[in-house]
Amino acid sequence: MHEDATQTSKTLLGADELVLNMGPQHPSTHGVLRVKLKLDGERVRGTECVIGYLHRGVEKIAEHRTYQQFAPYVDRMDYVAAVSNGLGYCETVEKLLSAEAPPRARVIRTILTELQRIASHLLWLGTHALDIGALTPLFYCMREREEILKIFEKYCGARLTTHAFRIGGLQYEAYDLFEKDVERFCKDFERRIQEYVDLLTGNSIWIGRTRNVGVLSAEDCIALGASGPVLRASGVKWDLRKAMPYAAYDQYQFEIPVGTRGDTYDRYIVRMEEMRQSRLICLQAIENIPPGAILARVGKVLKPPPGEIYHSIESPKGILGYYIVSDGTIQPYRVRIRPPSFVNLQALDKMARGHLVSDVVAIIGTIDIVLGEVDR
Amino acid sequence: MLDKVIFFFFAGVAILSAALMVTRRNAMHSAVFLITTLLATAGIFLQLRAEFLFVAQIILYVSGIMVLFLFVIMLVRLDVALNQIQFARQKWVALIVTVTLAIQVGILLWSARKLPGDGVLFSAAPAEMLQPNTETLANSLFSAYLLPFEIASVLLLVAMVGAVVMAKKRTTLP
Amino acid sequence: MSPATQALLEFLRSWWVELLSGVVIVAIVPLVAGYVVLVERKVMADMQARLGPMRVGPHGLLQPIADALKLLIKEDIIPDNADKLIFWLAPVISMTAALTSMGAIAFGPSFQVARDINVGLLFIIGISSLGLFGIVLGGWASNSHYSIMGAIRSMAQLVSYETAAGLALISGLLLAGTLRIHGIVEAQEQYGVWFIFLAPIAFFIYVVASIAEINRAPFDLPEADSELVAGYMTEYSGFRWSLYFLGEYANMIVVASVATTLFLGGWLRPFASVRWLSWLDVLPALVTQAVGVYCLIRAGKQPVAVQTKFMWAVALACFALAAILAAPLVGPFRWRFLMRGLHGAFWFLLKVGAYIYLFMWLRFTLPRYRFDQLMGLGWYILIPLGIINIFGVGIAMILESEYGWNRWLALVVTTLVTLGAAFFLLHLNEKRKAAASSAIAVAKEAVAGDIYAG
Amino acid sequence: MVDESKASQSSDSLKPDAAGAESGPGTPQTADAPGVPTAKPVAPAKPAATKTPVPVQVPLDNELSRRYRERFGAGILDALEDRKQPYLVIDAAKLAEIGRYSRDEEKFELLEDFTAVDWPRREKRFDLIAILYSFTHNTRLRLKIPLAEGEQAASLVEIWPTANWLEREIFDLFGIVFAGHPNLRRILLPDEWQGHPLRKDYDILQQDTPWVRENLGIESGQ
Repeated sequence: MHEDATQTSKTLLGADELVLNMGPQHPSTHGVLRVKLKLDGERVRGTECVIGYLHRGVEKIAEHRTYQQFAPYVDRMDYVAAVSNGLGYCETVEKLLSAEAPPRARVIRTILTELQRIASHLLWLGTHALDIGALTPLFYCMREREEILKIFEKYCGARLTTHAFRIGGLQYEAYDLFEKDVERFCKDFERRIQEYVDLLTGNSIWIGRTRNVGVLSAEDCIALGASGPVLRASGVKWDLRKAMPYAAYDQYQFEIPVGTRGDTYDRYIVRMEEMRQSRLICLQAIENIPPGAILARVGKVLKPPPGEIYHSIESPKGILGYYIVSDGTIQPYRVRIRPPSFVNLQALDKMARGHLVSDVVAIIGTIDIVLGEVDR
Repeated sequence: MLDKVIFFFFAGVAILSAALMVTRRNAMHSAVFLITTLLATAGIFLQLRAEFLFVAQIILYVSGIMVLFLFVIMLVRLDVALNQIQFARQKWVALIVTVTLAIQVGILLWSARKLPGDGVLFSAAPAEMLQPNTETLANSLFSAYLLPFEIASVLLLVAMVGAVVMAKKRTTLP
Repeated sequence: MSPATQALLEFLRSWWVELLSGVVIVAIVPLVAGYVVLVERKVMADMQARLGPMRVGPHGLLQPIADALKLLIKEDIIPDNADKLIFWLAPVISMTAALTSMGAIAFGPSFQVARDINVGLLFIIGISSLGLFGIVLGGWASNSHYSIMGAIRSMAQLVSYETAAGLALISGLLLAGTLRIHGIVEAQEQYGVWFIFLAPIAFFIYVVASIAEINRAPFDLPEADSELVAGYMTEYSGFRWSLYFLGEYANMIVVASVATTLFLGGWLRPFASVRWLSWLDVLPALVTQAVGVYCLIRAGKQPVAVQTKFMWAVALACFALAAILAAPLVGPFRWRFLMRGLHGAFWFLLKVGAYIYLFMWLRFTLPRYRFDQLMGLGWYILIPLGIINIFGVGIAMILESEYGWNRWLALVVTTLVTLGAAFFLLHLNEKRKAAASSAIAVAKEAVAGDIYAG
Repeated sequence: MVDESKASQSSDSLKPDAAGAESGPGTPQTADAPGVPTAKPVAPAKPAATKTPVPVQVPLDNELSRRYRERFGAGILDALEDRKQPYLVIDAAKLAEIGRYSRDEEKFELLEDFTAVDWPRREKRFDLIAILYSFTHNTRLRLKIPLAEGEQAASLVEIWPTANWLEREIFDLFGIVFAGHPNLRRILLPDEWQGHPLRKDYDILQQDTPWVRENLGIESGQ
C-alpha cells in the first residue's frame, strides 16, 4: 500500500525510476517544502512530502502564554493572511468566553479579512503564474497587494503580521479615510483584475498547462479533507462564510464560485471569482459601518471558564480551525490549530501522480500552501 | 606549406582523439573525443575547400548523430559498462584489419607519390571565384549518382520505419 | 626567410581582416551581450510596472559592467562528484560555438564580420548548433538530477526545433537560390520585397523554432527555473555560468541576424526599391538625434553630478552618430558606399533589435510550455507544416517560372493552402491531446491503490 | 509572565466521565514525571475565576446522541454539550466502528480535525479529539476518545483518508500509536527525534540535544 519513495534505486538514470529531490531549497516549493518525487522519465510515479522545516511549536508555545499574548503568534502561521488567522483566533477565544465583539468591530473585521483574502489570493496568483512561467502577473499582483498592505499599515501600523484584532473586538478605531481607501481600492480592482484575465484566462498555453492537471473529484476532496478553493473547484458549493456565518458575513450578499472539473484551471477560475466576490463584500460593508464601541468588555485578565471550544473560519486557504481547551486559568491548556494548508497538502500525492515534473510545480502552486502554516 | 600545416594539424588531432576515444573507459569521454575526431575531419574538408562537406559533416555527424549518441549514453547505466572487459576477444581480428588498412593507405600514397595535404595548392581565392561546391555536389548527386543516392534514401527510410515500428510497441503509458 | 615564415606572412597578408574580426568578436560581443541583458531587464521592468536597474550609472547604464565584475570575482565552485574535465569544457564549447557562428554574419554590405563564404547560412546554423554540446555535456558533467534532466530536455528540444528551423530556412533559401549572405540580401533587393511577405509561414515557423533553439521563454524548459532550478546550469556559478549566459545572448543575436538576413531584408531600408520613399533615409540620423535629445533632457534630472556628466557623454555620442549617419545625405559626402555601409548597418541592427524585442515581449507575456506540449508543437505542427510549406513555395516557384503565373497569385494560393493545412494539423493536435489526457486518467486509475501513501 | 497558575479545581465539570484519579486538568507535570526537570515552580492551586462560572458543560440529550447510544450502548461513555457544541465521549475500542457509522449513517463526511490533549494526571492520560463535520446537515460533532499511556488507537485512515497526516502529527507530538496506519512516522519533527513535545511533561525549553548537536552542528538550539 504505502510506497516509500526513498527505497528506489539510487543510480543516476539507469534504473527505471529516478528519485528527484525537490526542495527544501527549490524556487517553486513556496518555502521549505521538500517533495521527493519518484519519477519514470519525467512522469511522476509517487511523491512524498517532507515537512517540518519551519516547525516552531506554536501549539506548545500557546500553552505557555496568556490568551492575549498568544494572539500575535497566530499571525506567523499563514503569514500571507495574518488577518484571517487573527480573526479565527480572536473569535474562538471570544466564544470560549461566551463573549461577542460589538457590531462595528465585526464589520471592520469583515472588511479587513476580505481585503486579506484578496491579498492572499493575489500573492497566490502571482506565484502560481510564476511557477508556470508567466513572469509578469507577479508584479501586477504585487502592485495591487501593495494597496491592501497600505490600508493595513494605515489601520494598525503593520503590513504583514498585523495583529489587527483583539480578543473582544478591535484595539484601533478605523482611521478617518478608511472607507475612502477601501472604496478606491475596490473601484480600481475591478479594472486590475481584468488585466490578469487578459494575461492568463484565455491564454492557450496557460489553459494547456492547467486544464486536466491535478484533478480532484469532490469525493476525493472530502475524503482527503481538502477545503477552501480546492474543494469548491471540485464542484462542492460550500463555504464556511455561508454555512456557519461568523463575523458579519450574514449581512452581505455574495456568491460562492464553484468549478466543475476540479482541475488546476478551475481552481484558478474559482480564486479569481473569489477575489471579485470579496471585493463586492468590501463594497457592501463600507456602505454601512455601524457606529458604536469597538471592544467588548472582556476584562484585562482573561480567564475563560473551564471547557473547550472549536471554531473555524474560511481562511483564504480553506478551513482554519482552532480548538482551545481552557482550564480556567489565564493560559490556554491546549490550543490546537487546524491548518488548511497542512491538510490540503495531503492531496498533492493524489493530484500529482501520472503527471509530469512541470505539473508538480503547477499543482503545488494550485494547492496554495504556506509553509509557516503547514509546519506551524 | 600552410595547407600542409593545417592538414597535419587536423589529421593529428583526428588520429589522437580517435585513439583516445577507443581507450577511454568513460563512455562520455569517448563520445567527446569522437566529436573531436569528427570536427577535425571537418577541418580537413575545409582545408580541401569543400565548404559544403565541411558544414554537412558538422550538421549531420557532429550535431545530429553525436547528439543521439549522447542521448543514449545518458540513458544507459554507465557503471555497468565500466565493470565490463573493454577489449573483447576481437584483438586479433582488429590487428589484421588495421594492418590491412595501413598497407592499403601506404600503397595509395606510394602510387600517388604525393604526401597528404599536397593535393591543393595554397591560394586565397575569394569565394566568388571558387566554383560553388553546393551546386557541384547537388549536380553530381542528382545526375551521375542518382541511383545510389535514391537507394540510400530508400534504405534510410526503411530503417526509419523499422525504428518507429520497434519503438511504437513500448510506448504504452505506465 | 624560411618557407614557414613566408607562408605565415602570406597567410597574415591575406587573412588579417578575418583575424582582426575574430578578435573584435571576442572583445565586443560580451559587451554587447551584457547590454542586451540590460535592455532586457529594462524592457521587462517596463512591462511589469517598475523601473529595473537604476543604481549603477544613470538609468542603470553601467549595470552590465558591474554584473560582469561581480561574476568574475565570484567563487568558482566545482561540485565534488562532477566530471572535472567536461565540467570545465562545457561552457567554453557553448560560448565558442556562439561566437564562431557570428563570423559569417554580415551586419551590412560593408560590415561582413569574416569572409562571405558561399555556404554562409549553413555555416552559421551548423556552428551554432554545436553549442548544444555545451549544454548537454555541462548538464551531464554536473552529476545532478536537475542538470541532467535539463540536458536531456535541451537535447530533445534542440534536435526537434533545429529540424523545424531548418525547414523554415529552406523555403526562404528556395526563393534566394543561394546560401551566401550577400546573395540572399541581394536576391531580396531584386525581388523588391522581403521574403517575410513571400513566405510568411516560413517566417512564423522560424520565429517559433528560433525561440526554442536558444532556450528562451516560453520554450525555456532546459533551464525552467521554477521546475529544474536552473536546468543544466544548476551547478554552475561565477564565470563559468557567465560563459553560458554569454553564449545564450550571443546565440540570440545570431538567430536574430539570420532571421533578419533571410526574411527581413537584411540591411535593406524598408521599401528599398520605392523611389518616392527615399526620404526614409533621413530616419537613422533623426532617430539617433532624438535619443541624444532625450538624454540631454534627462541629464538635468540626474541625482548625482557624475551621472549628469555621463548622460552628457551619451548624448554627445548620439549626436556624433547622428552626424555620421546624416553625412552621406548631404553635400560632399554623398558617396554610395558610405550610404550603403552606414545606413545598411543601422537598418540591420534595428531589425535585429526589433526581433530580439519580440523575443523579450513573448518571454514576459507567455507562460512556459510543458515538455510534452513542446514536443507536440514541434513534431505534430511545426515540422509537418515546414515540409508542406516547402512544397508550397516550391510549387509557387514552378507555377511562376514554368506556367507564367503571377508571382503574387501563386504565392497567395500556396500560402492559403498551407494555412489550411496548418489548421488541419492544429485540429489533429487537439484530438491527440484529448487522447493523451484520458491516458493520464487511465494511468491515475492504475495507481489508485496507493493514493494515500506519503 | 506567570505560567504556574495551571493548577485548577475545575475538573469535574469539564470531564465528568474521566476516572476519579483526576484532580484537575493540566496539573503541573512534576506529579506524573518526577524525573523531568521543569522550568517553572509549581504554584499552589488558586481560584481560577473570580466570578462563579456558569456551568458550560451540560449533558447532551438529543436525537443524535440517542441514536448513538442506541447503536453502541456502552461504547458511548458520555454525551455532553459545551458552549452549545456537542461531543461524545467514546470507548477507544469502538473508535473504528463508530467512525464508520458516523461517516456512512450519520453523514459526517468530513473529518475536519483530529488531535489530542494530554491530561497527565488522569488514569487515561490522553484524549483523542476528532472533529467531524457533516455537509449534509451542516453540523459538527466532536468525538472524544480517552486513551491510556501506551494504549493504541485504531487508525481512521481507512474511513477518512485525511486522518493520515493528522494521525502522524499526533504520533509525532504525543506519541500515540495508531494501529493500522499505513505510514506511521514522524511528520513535523525529524525522524530520529526523541520525545514528544506536546506532552505536558515535555518542557517548553526541552529539546533533543544530542540530535541537535549531531545534525545541526551546534551546541543547543536556544
